Amino acid sequence: MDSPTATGSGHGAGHYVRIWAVLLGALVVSLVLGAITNSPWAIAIIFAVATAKAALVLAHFMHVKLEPRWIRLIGAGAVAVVGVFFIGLVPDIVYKFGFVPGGIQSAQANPANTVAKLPPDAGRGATVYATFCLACHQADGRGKNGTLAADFVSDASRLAKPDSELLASIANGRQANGLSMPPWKDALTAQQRADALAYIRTQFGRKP
Amino acid sequence: MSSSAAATDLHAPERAGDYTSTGLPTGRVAIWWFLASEIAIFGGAVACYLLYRLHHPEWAEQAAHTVNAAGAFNTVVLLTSSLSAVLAHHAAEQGDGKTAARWINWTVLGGLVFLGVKAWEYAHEIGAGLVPAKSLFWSFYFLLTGLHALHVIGGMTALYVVGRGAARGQHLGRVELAAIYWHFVDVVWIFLFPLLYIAS
Amino acid sequence: MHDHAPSSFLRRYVFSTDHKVIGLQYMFTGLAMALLGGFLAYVMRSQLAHPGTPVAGFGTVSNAEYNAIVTLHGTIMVFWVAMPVLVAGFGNYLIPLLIGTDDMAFPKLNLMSFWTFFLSTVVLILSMFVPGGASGSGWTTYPPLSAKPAFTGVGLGLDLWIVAVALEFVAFLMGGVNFITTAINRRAKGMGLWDLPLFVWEEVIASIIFMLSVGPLVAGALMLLADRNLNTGFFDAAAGGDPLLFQHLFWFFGHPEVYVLLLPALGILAEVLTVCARKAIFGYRLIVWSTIVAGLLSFIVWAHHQFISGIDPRLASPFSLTTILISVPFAITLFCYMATLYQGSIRYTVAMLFAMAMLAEFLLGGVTGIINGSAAADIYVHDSYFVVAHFHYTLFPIVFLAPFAGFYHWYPKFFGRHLNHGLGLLHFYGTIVFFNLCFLPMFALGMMGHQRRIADPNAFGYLAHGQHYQQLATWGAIGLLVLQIPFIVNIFLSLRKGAPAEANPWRGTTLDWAVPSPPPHGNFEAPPVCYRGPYVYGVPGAADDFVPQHMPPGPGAPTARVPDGDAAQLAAAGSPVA
Amino acid sequence: MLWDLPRALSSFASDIDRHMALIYWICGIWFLVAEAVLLWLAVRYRQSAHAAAGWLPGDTRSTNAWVLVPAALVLVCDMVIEFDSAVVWAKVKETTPPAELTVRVQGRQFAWVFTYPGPDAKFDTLDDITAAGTLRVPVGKVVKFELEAADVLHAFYVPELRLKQDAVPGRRIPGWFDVLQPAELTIACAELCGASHTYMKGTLLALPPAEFDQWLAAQSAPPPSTPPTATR
Repeated sequence: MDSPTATGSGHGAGHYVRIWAVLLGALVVSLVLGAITNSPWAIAIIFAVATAKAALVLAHFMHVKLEPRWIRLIGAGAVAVVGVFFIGLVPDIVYKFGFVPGGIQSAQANPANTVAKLPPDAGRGATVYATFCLACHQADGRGKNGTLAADFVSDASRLAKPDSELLASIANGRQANGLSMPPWKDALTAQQRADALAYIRTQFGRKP
Repeated sequence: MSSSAAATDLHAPERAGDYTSTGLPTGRVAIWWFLASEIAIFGGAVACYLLYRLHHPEWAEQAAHTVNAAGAFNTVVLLTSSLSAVLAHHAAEQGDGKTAARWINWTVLGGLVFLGVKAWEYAHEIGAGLVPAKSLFWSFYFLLTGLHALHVIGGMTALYVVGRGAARGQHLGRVELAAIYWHFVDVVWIFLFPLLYIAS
Repeated sequence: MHDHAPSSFLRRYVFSTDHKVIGLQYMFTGLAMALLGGFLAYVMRSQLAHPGTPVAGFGTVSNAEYNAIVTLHGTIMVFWVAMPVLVAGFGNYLIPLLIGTDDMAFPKLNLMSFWTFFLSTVVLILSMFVPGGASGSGWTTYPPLSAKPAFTGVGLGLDLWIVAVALEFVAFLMGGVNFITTAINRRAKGMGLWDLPLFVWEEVIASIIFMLSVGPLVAGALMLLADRNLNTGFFDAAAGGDPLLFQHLFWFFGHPEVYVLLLPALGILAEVLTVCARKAIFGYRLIVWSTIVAGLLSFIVWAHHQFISGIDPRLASPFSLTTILISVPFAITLFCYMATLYQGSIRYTVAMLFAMAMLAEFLLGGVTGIINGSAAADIYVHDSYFVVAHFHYTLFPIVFLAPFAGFYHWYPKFFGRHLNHGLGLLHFYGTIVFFNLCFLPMFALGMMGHQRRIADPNAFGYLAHGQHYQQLATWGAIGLLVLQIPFIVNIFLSLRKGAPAEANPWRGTTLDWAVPSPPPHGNFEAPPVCYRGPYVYGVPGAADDFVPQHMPPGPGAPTARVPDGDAAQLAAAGSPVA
Repeated sequence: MLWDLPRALSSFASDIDRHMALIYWICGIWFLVAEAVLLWLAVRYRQSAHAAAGWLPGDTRSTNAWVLVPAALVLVCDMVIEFDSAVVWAKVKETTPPAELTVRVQGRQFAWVFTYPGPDAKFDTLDDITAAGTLRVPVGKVVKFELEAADVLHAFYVPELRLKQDAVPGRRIPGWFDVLQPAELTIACAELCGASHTYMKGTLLALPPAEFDQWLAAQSAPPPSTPPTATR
């Protein structure tokens, strides 16, 4: 019941050395080609050489030729799956529908907005808070008692900090005890950030 | 996950229930399936690299910083160790465990040289500030070559274990399986070399 | 015979290389994780029914905890319940028995695969108790949300989640190699490919689909880990990467994965339906070929999860076409199963009840898949509760109804005892009633426009009039969980008190019924020889209404090999089919 | 099911509803027929009513037809649905009718920010008008939007308009909608985007064209003292 082993093909050691020499030759070819030119043709030839080398190793070293057809189907199937994956992604990853080469400019990034020209005003701050801050800090400023965001009301230390420190954490974002505050310097103008802080101070108290 | 756990052996089936419905030793059927899953992993990573590469032609100048000489030398090392692996398998196939073990040791040595050159390359690149976070090309470079190096280490341990068994004349069928796995690792490098080094 | 049976307790039960012990280890790990997943579902549903009110047994659910519960419920149910129970549990136990061999091709590799899976379970549970909490980016873990700890506030928890899922993939790669090589190379003498029971076909095709589709996602998991810890930019648009790449990587694996779960369930169904209806499966080759075609098609449908997620709109129609096309092979399989019941003599064991219920419920799941599969309709239903209802109507029958059918069917074989029929009926009717009560309202929620994964439906005015659906679904979920208690009691009670079961309690034909219950270490006294196909029931001229596969041909035991001629003529001829 | 659908307020909403109704009826009938057959088989061939089972392994041309014919019918229904789907999808997602107003919609962690091009009708110029939280559009007019995401994935979702489109960082995804009657609609986020995903809301105000033009004019003529800032 002992199957004709795939290697019982009578290859002498010399045969393998010859294959090895051919492989080295192919390597030299692709190295030389790679060195002298950069044209897409050269790249295509280099990959063709690489594929040929792989085929040589498969056929002579791994003796895949002597395996029954369905064994070769396994490897070919895996390569086909990777091919389907590659082709399926070309439209999205290479041609990228809707790609913005320069990257997304955030809504408030134009230079006029980096300095707060007016004194902070809680009235304007209320609208900024309602749109951007309420989702986490909630209307009552408790941040669902500290589970979603800082709790201004019951955690006195939060608003006890000076304005400069609070403005900095609004601008650059902050991560503490499992909560993460996104940075707002790209999304809100300096004026809006100052107004929002003024609203928070008046609404939830604790002037420093 | 080497195939050293393969139960069957070319020459002396160990257990009564040990026959093969297809005539092929089960170990060899298993190694091809294992390579299919490896092709899917490496293929997926290389496909992602190629997709990004097609979108970023400017990576070519970053790829120029890869040390082609080291890559070429490593290719020669792996090709040679593939030769020694097939000679080991050739010897094992004729039942000569001793010679097979010697060729296997050459193959493992080839793997060590490869890893040595790789380590030098990594040190040289990291020294020059070319770390994975530097740019996406380098992220892929370290992902692909790192994953390949891990598989070289895996292949070397498999070869070493099988080599020790072969020296004592046991499980000679496994030499062929470890050799097939090593050739696969070599074939992956045959594709990685032009992708990362030459294409610049 | 098999080498000496292991002696010490450790070798026999904990680090055993016996495929039966490993199969049961997988199944009971899956059962335990199912209880955890069920508890998470209960907490999620209670929060949805009454947002903000503390949940009994958990306390107030914060938003970050809600996201973590959503993520873990999905991850546990798909990777730590469906895969171990369906693919590895039933697969490990039954494949060697059904093909008449003593063990898997690589027992030591099989042992390594279970303990790698066990390690992944430990890592996942660990990820729930590290600072920052468990992963909160959905079981699909799309970057950029999952790519930067600052976006979810979860640091180590998400890294451990990725490592756990990657380890689980490695475990099932090892298991897959074992299943495929065993089924190919260790079949009983005389058992050709067309004599394999359908369960073995389905498990092998499922393993092949899994092995070929998981590769790219293993690379994707490494890239995501690198993005999180080495701040590489694989999925970061600013660094030149592309968030859509991970979605493609994930769903290129994700959709074949749901077929990796469906096929073993269809395999269990094939075994239970034929034995209990006392009839040969209808269209054996039709089912095998349609399963293979569905396996091939499953690799080109993945982008139907991404119709509106920013991919090129021109990609949507081709993928919508392939998605709707894949319903044809599975329609053929389901029609074949129904045709199997025709002219049958159905014994309503609890296993058969669950199998029929699986068919009935899965039909609704499959039919609603068409709405999700059509690109235009998906514009509205994507990421809504309609999708949640659709995939629960497909996944619940696959992950629970089919394994329940399998468990009631093979429990006598596993443990040599019968499960209590009364408790079984209570479990069956309770599960079906409360399953429908829980998930039918979600179709209505979906049509109403209720989006998925939101912790507080009260935040949206247009959802207010649907809140009673949420409460109804929550009662359904609670009922469903409570009605699993009879099942768990039944399992452990019947170990001691169940009526003793003989080798072939349901009078089945396949080889798993040819070994004593529970099977000894080496399964078969002598390697069995297979003389006929797996489902020889009701053949005219046979001594009994079933002819086991291993019974040598004789006057009362026709081989019933159906040449390509018309079966009706053969039956009419009345002569035992040589 | 279909009766739970919210009002259809955009021109393509009725197309999507009609398409869903087509699928609902085709699949509904198939579902009922299949369940009825299953139930009939389960009752008719139970053991007490039909003691001896027959030998019908199928796998012959004539018996396979019992299964292949219904499968062919399923294929035909699939094609009908797929054709109609392609038509509606092309209308909604692949073509943009000529639009008077273009708005840039940016989703960020936990808020929507809208930018109008301002009088010079060009984006990224100093006269852009930024409105946060509330998007005002003229009734009955086609509005073209360019959808962006600033940090993670979000999804621009308005149920009554049957409008849903994911926002992906690094991409500016075009799309369009129109509101057929004055309404105040909720904009929700339909893609998990972090802890406060459930509170990420905006408002879509559909104003009569005159009122909208008046509002827009008021925005672009800044009062002398304050620089252009976000207002509700």
